[in-house]
Amino acid sequence: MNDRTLLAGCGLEAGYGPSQVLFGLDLEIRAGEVVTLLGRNGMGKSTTIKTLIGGLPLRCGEVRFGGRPIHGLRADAIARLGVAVVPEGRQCFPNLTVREHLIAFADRRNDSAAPWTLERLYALFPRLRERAGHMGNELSGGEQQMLAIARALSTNPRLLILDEATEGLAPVIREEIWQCLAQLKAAGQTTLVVDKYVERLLRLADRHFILERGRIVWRGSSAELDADRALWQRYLGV
Amino acid sequence: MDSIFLIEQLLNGVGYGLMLFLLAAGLTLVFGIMDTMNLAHGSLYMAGAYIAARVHEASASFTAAVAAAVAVTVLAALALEWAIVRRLYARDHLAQVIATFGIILIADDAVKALWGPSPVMAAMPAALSGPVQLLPGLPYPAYRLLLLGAGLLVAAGLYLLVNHTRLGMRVRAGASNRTMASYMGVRVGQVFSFVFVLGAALAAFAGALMGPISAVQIGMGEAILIPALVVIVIGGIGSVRGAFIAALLVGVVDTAGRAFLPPLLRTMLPPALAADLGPALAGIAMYLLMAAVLILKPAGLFPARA
Amino acid sequence: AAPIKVGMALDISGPFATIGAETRDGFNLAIEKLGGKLGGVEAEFLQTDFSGNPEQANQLVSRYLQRDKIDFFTGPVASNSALAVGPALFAAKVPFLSSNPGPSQYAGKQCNPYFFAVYQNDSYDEAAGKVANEKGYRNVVLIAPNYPAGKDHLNGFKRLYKGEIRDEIYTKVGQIDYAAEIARIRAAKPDAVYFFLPAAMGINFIKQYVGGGLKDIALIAPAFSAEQDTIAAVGEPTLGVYNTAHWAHDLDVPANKAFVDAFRNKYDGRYPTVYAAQAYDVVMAMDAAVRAVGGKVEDREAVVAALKKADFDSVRGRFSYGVNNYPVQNYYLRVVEKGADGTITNRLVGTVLEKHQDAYVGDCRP
Amino acid sequence: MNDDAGARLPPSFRAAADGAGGEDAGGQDAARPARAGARLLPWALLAVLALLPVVGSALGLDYYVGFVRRLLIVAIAATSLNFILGYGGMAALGHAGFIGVGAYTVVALVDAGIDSAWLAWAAALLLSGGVAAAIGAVSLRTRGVYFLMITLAFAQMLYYLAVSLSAYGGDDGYGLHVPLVFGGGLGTGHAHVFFWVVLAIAALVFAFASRLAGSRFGYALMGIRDNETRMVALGYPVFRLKLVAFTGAGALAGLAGALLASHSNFVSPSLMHWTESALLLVMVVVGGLGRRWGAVLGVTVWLVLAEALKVWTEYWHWPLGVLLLVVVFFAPRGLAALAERRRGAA
Amino acid sequence: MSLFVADRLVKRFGGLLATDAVSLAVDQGEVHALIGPNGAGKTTLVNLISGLLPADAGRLVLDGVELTAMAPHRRVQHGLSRCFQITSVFGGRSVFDNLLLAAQAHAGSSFRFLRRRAAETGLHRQALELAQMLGLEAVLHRLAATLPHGLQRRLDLALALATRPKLLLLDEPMAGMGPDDSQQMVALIRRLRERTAILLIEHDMDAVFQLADRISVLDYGRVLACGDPAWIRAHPQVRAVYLGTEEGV
Ligand SMILES: Nc1ncnc2c1ncn2[C@@H]1O[C@H](COP(=O)(O)OP(=O)(O)OP(=O)(O)O)[C@@H](O)[C@H]1O
Ligand SMILES: Nc1ncnc2c1ncn2[C@@H]1O[C@H](COP(=O)(O)OP(=O)(O)OP(=O)(O)O)[C@@H](O)[C@H]1O
Ligand SMILES: [Mg+2]
Ligand SMILES: [Mg+2]
Repeated sequence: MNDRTLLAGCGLEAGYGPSQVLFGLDLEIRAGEVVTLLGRNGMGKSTTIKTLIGGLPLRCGEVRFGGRPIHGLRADAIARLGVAVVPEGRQCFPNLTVREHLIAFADRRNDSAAPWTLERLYALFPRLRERAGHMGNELSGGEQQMLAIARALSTNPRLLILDEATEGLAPVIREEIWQCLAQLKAAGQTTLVVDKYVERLLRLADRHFILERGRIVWRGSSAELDADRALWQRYLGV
Repeated sequence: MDSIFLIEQLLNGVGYGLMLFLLAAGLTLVFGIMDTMNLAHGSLYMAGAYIAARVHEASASFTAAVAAAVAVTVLAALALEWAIVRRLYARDHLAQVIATFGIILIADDAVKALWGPSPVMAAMPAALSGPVQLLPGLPYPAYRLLLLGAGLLVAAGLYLLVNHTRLGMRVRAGASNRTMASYMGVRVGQVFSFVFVLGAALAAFAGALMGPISAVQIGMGEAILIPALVVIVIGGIGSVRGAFIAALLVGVVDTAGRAFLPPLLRTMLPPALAADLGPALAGIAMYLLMAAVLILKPAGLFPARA
Repeated sequence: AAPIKVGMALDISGPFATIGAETRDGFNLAIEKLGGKLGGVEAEFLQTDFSGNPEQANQLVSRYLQRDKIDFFTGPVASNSALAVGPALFAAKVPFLSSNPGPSQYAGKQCNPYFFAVYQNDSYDEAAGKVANEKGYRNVVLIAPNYPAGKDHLNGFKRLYKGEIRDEIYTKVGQIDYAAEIARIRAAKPDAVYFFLPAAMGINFIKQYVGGGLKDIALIAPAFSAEQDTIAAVGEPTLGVYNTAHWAHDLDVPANKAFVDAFRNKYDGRYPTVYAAQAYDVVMAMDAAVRAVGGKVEDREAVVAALKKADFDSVRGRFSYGVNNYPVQNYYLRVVEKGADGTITNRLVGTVLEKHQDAYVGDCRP
Repeated sequence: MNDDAGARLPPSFRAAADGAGGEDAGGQDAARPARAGARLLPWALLAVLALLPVVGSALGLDYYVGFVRRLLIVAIAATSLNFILGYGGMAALGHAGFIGVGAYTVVALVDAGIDSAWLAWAAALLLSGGVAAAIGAVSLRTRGVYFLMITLAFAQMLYYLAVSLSAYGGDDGYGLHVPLVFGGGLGTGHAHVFFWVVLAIAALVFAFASRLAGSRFGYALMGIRDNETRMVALGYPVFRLKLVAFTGAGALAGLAGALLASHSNFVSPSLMHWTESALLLVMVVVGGLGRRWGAVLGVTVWLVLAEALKVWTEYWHWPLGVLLLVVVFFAPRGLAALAERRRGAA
Repeated sequence: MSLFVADRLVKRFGGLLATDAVSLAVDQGEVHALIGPNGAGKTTLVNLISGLLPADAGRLVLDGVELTAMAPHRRVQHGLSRCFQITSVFGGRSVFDNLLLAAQAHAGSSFRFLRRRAAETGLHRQALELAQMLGLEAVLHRLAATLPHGLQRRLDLALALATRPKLLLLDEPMAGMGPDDSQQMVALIRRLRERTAILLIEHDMDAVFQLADRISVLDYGRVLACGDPAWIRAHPQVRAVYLGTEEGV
């Protein structure tokens, strides 16, 4: 383990009821890095994220964040340490307005010099400014996705986790998100990304993990991944 | 019918409306905002009334009585929340109805064992027991002015808390999606406990204030439950503003029905029919209003979520 | 021999819980005094909570009849419960000594030899009507809940009242707020207000009436709305309320003195209500009847005949029954006052109606 | 409303409905032979009940015969509520209103001098069905708690109507002094015969409800409960399906009301007080929502307990309260589900 | 003559004009794709067509039948069917039960009270056929909620197909699918076009350009452009508001 390691999961085992989904999974994310978690549908990417952020109890293994064990903590405590997630399926609050989504949880959990403020978030997603007074469930699918990303950013997290965050977004917006992530990375934001646009992720991310049936079957840098197209065929279905 | 009478009845309607809002305020918070169906609201209201009545009698200070009622009820609510209610947040409304109905059954028997089956005396603070002259020829009970003020104050406070504080937003977030709220760092459990206890405090406050103008007895909580729910539902579940407007609407409609309908019908219909119909219609005015609103707007006047 | 079984309907929960509790206390005092016997014969007193609900009353009475095979029945607080259970009791020839309600139906067309009342519902109101005349109230406003009993009571008042009825207000059953009605009363400017609002409704009304500044308009009520239970719950605002009843705790009758003393002794000093007095009386009436038939309660005809004589020391003094088994008795005026010791209670003012018989007896063809 | 509306059920009652999923999923299309015995048990019990009047009166237990008769009548009403709530997801808090309509139909007919039981019951069925159809037609536009409250509103209107109906005694109620006749010299006055008639009607209603749950109609209704928007998108006439179910349930409740009128020979508005609707709801949930025998079991447990406790103590409410808490926390799918699990384990 | 025509549909949400006089036609056997920026009004349009939302103005005609004033379920009976942007199946039931329910919807009356559905072999056969067509036989007895995402979407599609639609509305069918699942879905939709015309909303441009015969682009509730894929791909305004410069487009 590196002293720059921000998040480390070690020997993670978890599942739903009788069915086990993760089988001794190891991964670590270093501060300032962008890391991806890749794999086919149903391989356990979202489950891994849930176990990391306290949404699903660990059956075995441990999770450390900034060096301290967090696998005993509740999800809200982990979140307050500076982990923010854009979950699968957006999960916007139907009874909060767009603006309320962005101020209710706003915080400064990292020490960024240029923290995300309401204004900056609106600047990132002008659509949201137009819809500021709308309720979460009055938004289009893509608008909800933008809102979920903005909501996560509003906490100024130390670790940002995006689970299929570009899902349902128009290609232009998707591209904007990538560029935004690149800027964030430049500003030192640590990020864990799950997404299906592997090609695009190569440019953005530093390292990649490939997940197959609850185990990490490959790990390496973008260059290594780019070089080994057989991997793509075998594990990513491309 | 002179204008003073009209003004007086309008005032009565508004006053009754504010009283209804006061009764419904705690429930608005717990049921409307936190989405937890709490029939035991009535029991907390009863507890507030009983404690206030007893403390007032013993201490002769109405302020102390109200404070004690709120304080003791808050303690009881903490225990209730810890033992039972917190296990209900994640359940569906039906389970909440059944469990809190069970609490009512237990609470009623407990109060009976503690204070007997007879109504107890809740005296009015002497200073407020008479009328004040609002306009020439229009006396108005001083104590009702206090209720009116309390209703307004609670309404404003609740509105600000729910709609304009981060706490209010977090409560709403937790109510609609507990998991996601906790992913955002909200201590949902604590926030909910706090809100439940606040709701209980409001219930006790209402009970303590209502005691001097109503019967403090077992079952008094159940009697206010339906009007309180009617107000919340007409307003649109989850909307403080809706509940407030609905309370005034119900108050005015109900009062108008009682004040003007029977005389009006007497001028239009044969006396026997008018005598039967007038009070009957006035009696169901509240329900007619609710049915009419829901037929036109199936989610109440101001649905909190589209 | 098997003990005599008395089925008692209590209404110690539900809307009439207070009256139910008073009734129970009256029963228990009498039972204690009689050493648990009736006419010297071993007796069993079954007490069940009817919750003031006629449907439940109906079920529980069939249990008394079919399972427990009772010999006497007494109880329920409200007329509707009495009407619900009457037919079954009459069919089974079980004497039904009402401890409170005296519905007009059983006084008139549906009168039955097995039903014994302690008063007729409207007689209180008739007496109140007469009081209003005597006090010189030229116009009044009447107020009652919108159900048949409410209308009956107001009609009873109107029967003897000679002045003008300024307004007749019917309120919702179980109403909390009376501001609109009070404003109507204020606008009508009557000399007096006659109100029949039982239980919580009466408590709410009086509190708000006085708070609304109408203290100067006299309040008259049947005793139900100004009894000790109401006084205890309302306090000072009841002061000065005139009310009528067939009994008062300061009624100068030896049996009554003994009863009131015993009651205050047993129940930490509180004054008994008319409900407790009635309940006590009813048990005493049973006791006398059982003694008269020598314990042979199976002979129901004889029991009924004995009951009809009303040959016992009633706390109301001597009275007789009309053909409908409704008492022919005095009705009194009482007023709520603060006693020398500071307790608020009713004081007997005088007799309003002497040897009064109800208005329905003519319809009774026994 | 947006695209994900399809994923949203009326949220308030979702979990309860899910709770019900167990049986109908398990009771899927093919019967499991091992369970056949267990399936027949309730029917066998009903058959044995037919002996009760004879045995009961021989042992001097007439009262309990009457008690069971009332239990069966209440179970009919509860079964109808269970159908719309458990299978249809419609939480109605106005069922006592329909019971009242049925009871007052009998009153009106008797008052007019008509004493045929069949006629009176058929009229009760039709009239309460009609009232339910009218109420349903406006109420079913709402969901969840709103539906709960609007049905309550209509039931309260019926209640206050009955209270001020002086022709039928208003709040005092109406005593039915002549029994209804079946023909052949028999009538509701014959305790045994009336018991058997009630038993037969109850058995028919239970059988009907149980058949209904496995029919196209039943499945469509459960589909609506689970995902209404999807059902619309499949082309189901959702509103009409719900209305028919609601009407049928109202009619059956009315029938129960009519039987209850003859059972106690007395009808009063207290029959339709909102607390009666609430109790019915409580009994159904205690028994097991959407379970074939849930309503019957709930009614039995509740009534027997209340009956026993009332004899025993003045403070008879709180143990029932404790029972409710126990059910909610330890048997969230109702006692019927608990019983099934026991049997499954055994 | 087009199979389906939407004529100047309008929908407002308060002050927001979500659908601004949109006209659209779909021909027999055509896959007509609908694309546009987020919040452009695509889902709203589908909701208007399917009747989930009432239109403020405009007309709808399917195969000569006027749908405009029809209740949503009647539109389905006249040959309109849809899938949802978020998968909408009966999660607590088995796949087979889901299919039976869909088959029953098409088989006519649901007002059958006494006959056991278990005995209706016709329904079972139809359900099995559907399962085969969409490759769901292997998971027939699993609870729908426990299926992997791709299979759930397929089940969703099966439900929509059970009603034998003339026009099928698909709102982002590839959402949440990995590349291989997406390819399978593309193949499936291609097969379906023989049975029904399709109006397809999708942000996955690979899929759109593989499938669409015609593309309409929506922006701020209006039709910005409508034409064949090649033309749309080159359309400067479409590139500006929607496609961007992302490669692969
Ligand atoms: N709540 C749940 N209950 C039961 N099983 C679940 C649940 N959520 C996921 N699973 C199962 O766990 C496995 C892993 O799911 P997970 O969502 O983690 O996969 P994923 O890699 O994120 O896939 P996708 O690309 O579809 O999002 C799958 O087989 C899925 O069916
Ligand atoms: N119920 C509603 N109330 C108010 N506004 C709404 C409602 N539903 C949708 N909108 C608004 O209407 C616009 C169109 O939404 P729609 O869902 O049709 O977009 P879309 O084209 O499907 O977008 P996406 O590709 O992101 O799913 C959006 O701006 C949205 O905010
Ligand atoms: Mg995932
Ligand atoms: Mg969309």
